[in-house]
Amino acid sequence: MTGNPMAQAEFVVRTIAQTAVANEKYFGDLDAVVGDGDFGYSLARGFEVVLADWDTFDRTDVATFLRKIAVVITSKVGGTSGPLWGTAFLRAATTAAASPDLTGGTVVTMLRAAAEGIQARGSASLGDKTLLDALIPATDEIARQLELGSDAPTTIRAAATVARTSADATAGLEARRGRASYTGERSIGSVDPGAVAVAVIFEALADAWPTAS
Amino acid sequence: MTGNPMAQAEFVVRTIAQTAVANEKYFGDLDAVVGDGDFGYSLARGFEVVLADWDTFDRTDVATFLRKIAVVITSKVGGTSGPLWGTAFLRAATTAAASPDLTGGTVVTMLRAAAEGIQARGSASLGDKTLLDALIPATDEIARQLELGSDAPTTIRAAATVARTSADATAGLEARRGRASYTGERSIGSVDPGAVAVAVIFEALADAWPTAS
Amino acid sequence: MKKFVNDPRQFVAEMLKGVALANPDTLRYVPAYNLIMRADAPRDDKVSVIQGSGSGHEPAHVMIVGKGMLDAACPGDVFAAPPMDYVLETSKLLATPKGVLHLINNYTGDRMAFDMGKEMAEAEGVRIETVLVDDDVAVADSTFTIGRRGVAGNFFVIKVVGAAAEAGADIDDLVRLGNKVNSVTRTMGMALTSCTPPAKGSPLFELGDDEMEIGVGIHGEPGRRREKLADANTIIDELLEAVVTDLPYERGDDVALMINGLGGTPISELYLLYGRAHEQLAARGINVRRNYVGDYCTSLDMAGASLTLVKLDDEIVKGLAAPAEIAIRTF
Amino acid sequence: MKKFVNDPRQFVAEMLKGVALANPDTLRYVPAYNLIMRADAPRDDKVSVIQGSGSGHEPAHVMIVGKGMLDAACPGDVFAAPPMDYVLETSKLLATPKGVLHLINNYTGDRMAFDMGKEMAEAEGVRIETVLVDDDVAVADSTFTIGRRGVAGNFFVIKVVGAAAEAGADIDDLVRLGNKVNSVTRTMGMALTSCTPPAKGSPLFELGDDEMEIGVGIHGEPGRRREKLADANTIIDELLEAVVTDLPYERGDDVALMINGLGGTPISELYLLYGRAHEQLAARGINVRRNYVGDYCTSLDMAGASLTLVKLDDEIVKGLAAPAEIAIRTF
Ligand SMILES: Nc1ncnc2c1ncn2[C@@H]1O[C@H](COP(=O)(O)OP(=O)(O)O)[C@@H](O)[C@H]1O
Ligand SMILES: Nc1ncnc2c1ncn2[C@@H]1O[C@H](COP(=O)(O)OP(=O)(O)O)[C@@H](O)[C@H]1O
Ligand SMILES: [Mg+2]
Ligand SMILES: [Mg+2]
Ligand SMILES: [Mg+2]
Ligand SMILES: [Mg+2]
Repeated sequence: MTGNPMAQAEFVVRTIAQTAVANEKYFGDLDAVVGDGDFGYSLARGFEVVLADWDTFDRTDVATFLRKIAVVITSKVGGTSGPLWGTAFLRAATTAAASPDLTGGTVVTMLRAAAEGIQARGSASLGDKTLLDALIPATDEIARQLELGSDAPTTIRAAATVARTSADATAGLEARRGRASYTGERSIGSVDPGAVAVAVIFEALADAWPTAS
Repeated sequence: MTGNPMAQAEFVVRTIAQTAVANEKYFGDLDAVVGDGDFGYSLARGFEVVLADWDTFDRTDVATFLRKIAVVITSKVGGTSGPLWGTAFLRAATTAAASPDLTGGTVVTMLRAAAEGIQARGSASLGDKTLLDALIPATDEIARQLELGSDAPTTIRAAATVARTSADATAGLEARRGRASYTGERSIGSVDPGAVAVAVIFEALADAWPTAS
Repeated sequence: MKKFVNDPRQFVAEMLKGVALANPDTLRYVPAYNLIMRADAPRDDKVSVIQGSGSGHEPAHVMIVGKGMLDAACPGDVFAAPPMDYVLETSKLLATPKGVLHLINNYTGDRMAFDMGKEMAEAEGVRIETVLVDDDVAVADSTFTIGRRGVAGNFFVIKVVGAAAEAGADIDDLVRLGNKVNSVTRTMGMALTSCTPPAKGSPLFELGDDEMEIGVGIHGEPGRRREKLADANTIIDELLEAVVTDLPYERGDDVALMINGLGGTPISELYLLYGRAHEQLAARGINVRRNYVGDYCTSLDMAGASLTLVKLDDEIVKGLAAPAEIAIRTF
Repeated sequence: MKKFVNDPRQFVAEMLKGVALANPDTLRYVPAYNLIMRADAPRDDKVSVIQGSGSGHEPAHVMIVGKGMLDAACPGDVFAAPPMDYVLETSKLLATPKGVLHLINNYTGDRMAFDMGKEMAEAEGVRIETVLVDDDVAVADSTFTIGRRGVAGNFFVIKVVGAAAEAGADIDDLVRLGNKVNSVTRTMGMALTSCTPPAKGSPLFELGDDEMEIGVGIHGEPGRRREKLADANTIIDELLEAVVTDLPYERGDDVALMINGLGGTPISELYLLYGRAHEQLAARGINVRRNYVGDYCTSLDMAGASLTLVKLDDEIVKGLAAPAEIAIRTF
C-alpha cells in the first residue's frame, strides 16, 4: 500500500463503508443498550449509498473524493452520526487539499482534523464516552508508530489494538453526550457504540492492509 | 334437609352464590379459551351482591325470596349471564309460587322452568354448547332418581355426576350460541364454561348436603 | 400485567370519572349506571340515541357521546354487556317525546339486556326503537348462530344517525337510516397480539411470535383462524378481499375507508396500512371519498387492526360530513 | 416483531404515503426529503413553521401539519434526526418573506442537522429563526449534558406558535412566544414496556413483568431508573410530583394538563390516569383549565404515558383555543 494516494483513499473509504454495512446489526444492538438503537441502521444506510454510487464520485484528487463522500454522509445519514461523520470526512478532505501526497504525517493531521471537527460539532471532549474516546488514542498511536519508524501494516495494527482497548474502556465511563447521557449513571457498564465502531473499522483496515498493499 | 322450604331455598341459593364467588378465576379462565374471559367475573360480581345483601331479602315465601334474587342477578350481572341466570331464577320463582311446598317434584318443575327460561331468552337448544347441556341432563337425572325413590343426598349426588359428565362432554360440541360460537370449529375441544359452572354448583350442593340436612 | 390500573374492579368507574372530569361542561356522569350522557340531554325536540355494549372498546362508546353523535352510553364491565337495569335507567333518563333509539351491536348479551330494558322502559311509557349493527364479515351469517357481530362499523351508524337526530329527524327515519348504513358497511379485523382484561390480569389467548389471528372480534375472543405472521401488505390485502367481496363493493363505487386500531397499534402503522388499502381500492376502481384512520373501536390493548368500508350515497355523505363534537378531541 | 411492516427500510416512506393519500387536498408529500407540507404553503403573508425530529413519534410531527399548526415536517428515519439536507431543502421550499421558524426538540442530532441546514439555507437567502423545546424534567439540566430533552410538551409550543403564525405574527414575536410557552411547560414520562423499532425487530430494552421505567424519553432509551411496577395512582402521583415541583406550579395557577400515550397504551387507561391527575391537581389548588388526553408524541408501540403541565396566561390560552385543522382527525 504505497504510492498512489487515490488508491489508498479509496481503500480506506471502501473498507469503512463495507465495515459499516456489515456491522449494522452489531452496532445497532450496542446502541440499544442505553441509546435508541439506530446507530447501526443510520451508518449502514449512508455507507450503502457510498458503495452504490462508488463509481460516480469525482476522483480529481483525494480532497475532492473525500469531499464527495462527506456530502453523501451528511445528506444521507440521519441521527447524530450524519453530521458528526460527515464533518469528520469534510475536515479530512480539507487537510488533504493542503497536502495531497498523503504521507503518514498527513494521515495523522487528517485524523486530528476529523477528531477536532467532531469535537466542535458535538461539543464533546475526550472522556465524554463518544467515538472520540477511540479515535483520539488511535490517532496518537499512529503518530507514535511513525516516530518509531514502523511500517504501515505495523502502524495500523497498533492503532487498531489501541482503538479496541480504548473502546472497551468506555464501559467505565458515564455518558455526557448523545442519547446515552440521559440515562446518567446507568450508562456506566456498557461500551459506547461509536467508539466500538471506530475500533472495528481500524481492525478491518489492519486485516485488509496486507492483501491490499 | 327436610321440612322448612325457606331453609332449603336459602341453602341452595347461598351455595350457588358461594360457589360462583369462589370459582371466579376458574370460570374466567375457561371462558378465555374461546370466549372473552368475563364469565367468572360477571357471575362473581353479581353473587357477591347476593351474599352482601343476604339478610335484606324479603323471605315472605320461597317465591318472593327467589324473585328478589332474580332481580339482583338481572340488574347486577352484565354480559350474557345476567339475563340468562336472572331469567332462570325468575322462572323458578314463578313455579315455586304455584307449589310452595318444595317437594322433589316441585324442584324438578322449577329446574325445568329455569331451563326453559334460559332456552327462550337465549334461543339456545340442547347441544348448542351452553349451560343447558349440563342443566337439562342433571334435571332429568333428578327426575329419574325421584322415580327410583332415592333420598335427597343420593339424588343430588347423582345429578352432580351427570352434570359433570355432561359438562365434560361439551368439549366435543361446536358452539352455536354466545361469544364462543364466532370461533366456529375452533370451539371444539374445550368445555363450555357455563356448563362447567352448573356441574361445579351441583357438586358443591352434593358436598354440602349432609352437613346441612 | 402491563396496564395502568388500580383495583381492577374499579377500572371502568375510574376511566369514566376521567372522562367526566375532562368534559365538565358537556357531559354528565351517573356512576350507578356507568352512564355518560350529554349535559344538554334529553331534549324535547330530538330523539335520544344511546349505545350500550361492554367496556374495553374505547373510544367506543362513552367517549363518542356528544353533539351530533350519541346522547348517552351505559357500558357494562370490560367485555360484558351492561346489566339490564343500566339500559332501563338510561332509557328513562334520556326519554323524550320523540323517543329513544337503541343502537345495539349484535351480541347475545347486549341484545338480551336491551330487549329486557326496552320492554321494561316501554312499560313505563318510553318510546323505544332499535337498530342492530352487524358489520363483521369474519362471522359467517349462519342460521346456527346469532349472526354477524357488530364491530368498528358502528361508528358510521352512530355518525349518520347522530347527525340526523341532531337535525330533528323522527325515530322511524333514524331506524331506516341506521339500517341503511349498516347494510352497506362491512368490517374485517385481525390481531397481532391478544389483549389483557384488567380483571384477568393475563392475555386472553397466547399467540406465538410468528403467528397472527385473522377474523378477530373486539372482545379478545380468538379469530376464525391462526396464520403465520405476514407482512403488512399481505395482511391488508387479505382483509380487503374479505370485505370487498362480501357486499360486494364494485368498480365505480364511492366508499368511506376506515383503518381502525385495536388499542395497542401506533398510528404510524395504521397510516402505513391505510396507504396500501387506498392504493388497492384504487386499483379495483373503488374511490375512497372519505377516510378514517385511528382507534375507533378497540379491544383493550390488543395490537391489531380492522378495515371497514361503507358504500356512500348522498344521504350517508351528508351525515358523515355533518359537524360533531365529542369527548375525545385533539385540541 | 408484532408490527404492521413490510420492508423495515420503507417503514417511514410507506407511512408518509398513507398520510398523503389520506389528505390529498390539504397536504403535499415530497418523498425525497420525507417532507409533509401544507398544500397551501408557503404563503407570503405568514412565517412558515417547521419541525424535524426522528420518526416514531407519530402523530408528532408529520400528522400535525395543517392550518394553525405546522407548515411542514421533515422527519428522519425512526428515532434518527433528519439528515441535514432534508432541513435545508424543506427550509428552502417553505421560505417566505416573513421567514421560516425551526421548532427543534433539544437533541444533539436534531440540533446539529438544523444548525447545519439553517446555515446553508441562510447562505441561500432564507431568513430562519429557531426555538428549542426542552420540557422533560426527567433529565437533570446538568452542564455536563446537552440539557433537557424535548418531549410531548412540543405540542403546546407548536399549537400556540402555529396559531400566532396563522394570524400573521412576525418571526421575532413567534420566537418570543415559543420560548415563553416552552418556559412554562414541563413533562415527565414513564414506560410499562419497551418499544420495537421496525429495523431492529426486537424491543430496545427488556423490562421484567413486574418492572417499569421512570423518566423515559421518547426514543426507547431507558429512563432514569427502574422500579417495581406500581398501580396507576402511585405512578401518576410520582409523575405529577416531579412536574409540579420543577417549575414549580403553584396554588392558584391555571394549567393545561396533558396525559400523553406513548403508542401502545389504550385511551381507556389514559383517561383513568387523567382522572387521578386532575383530582390531585385540584387538591393542590391548581386549576386544570384545558385538558389533552391521547397519543400526541409517542415512542412507537411503547406502553406508557407522560404527563405535561403548561402554566396558562391569556396569550397562551388564546393560542391553544384557536381553531386548527390537521391530518389526524376523528371525523
Ligand atoms: N455530542 C456528541 N459528540 C460526539 N459524539 C457523539 C455525540 N453524541 C453521540 N455521539 C456518538 O454517536 C453515537 C451514537 O450515534 P447515533 O445513534 O447516530 O446518535 P443518536 O443519539 O442521535 O441516536 C454514540 O455512540 C457516540 O459515539
Ligand atoms: N344464547 C345463549 N343461550 C344460553 N346460554 C348461553 C348463550 N350464550 C352463552 N351462553 C352461556 O353463557 C356462557 C358465557 O357467559 P358470559 O361469559 O357471561 O357471556 P358473554 O359471551 O357475553 O361474555 C357460555 O359458557 C354459555 O354456557
Ligand atoms: Mg442512536
Ligand atoms: Mg364471556
Ligand atoms: Mg362478555
Ligand atoms: Mg437516534
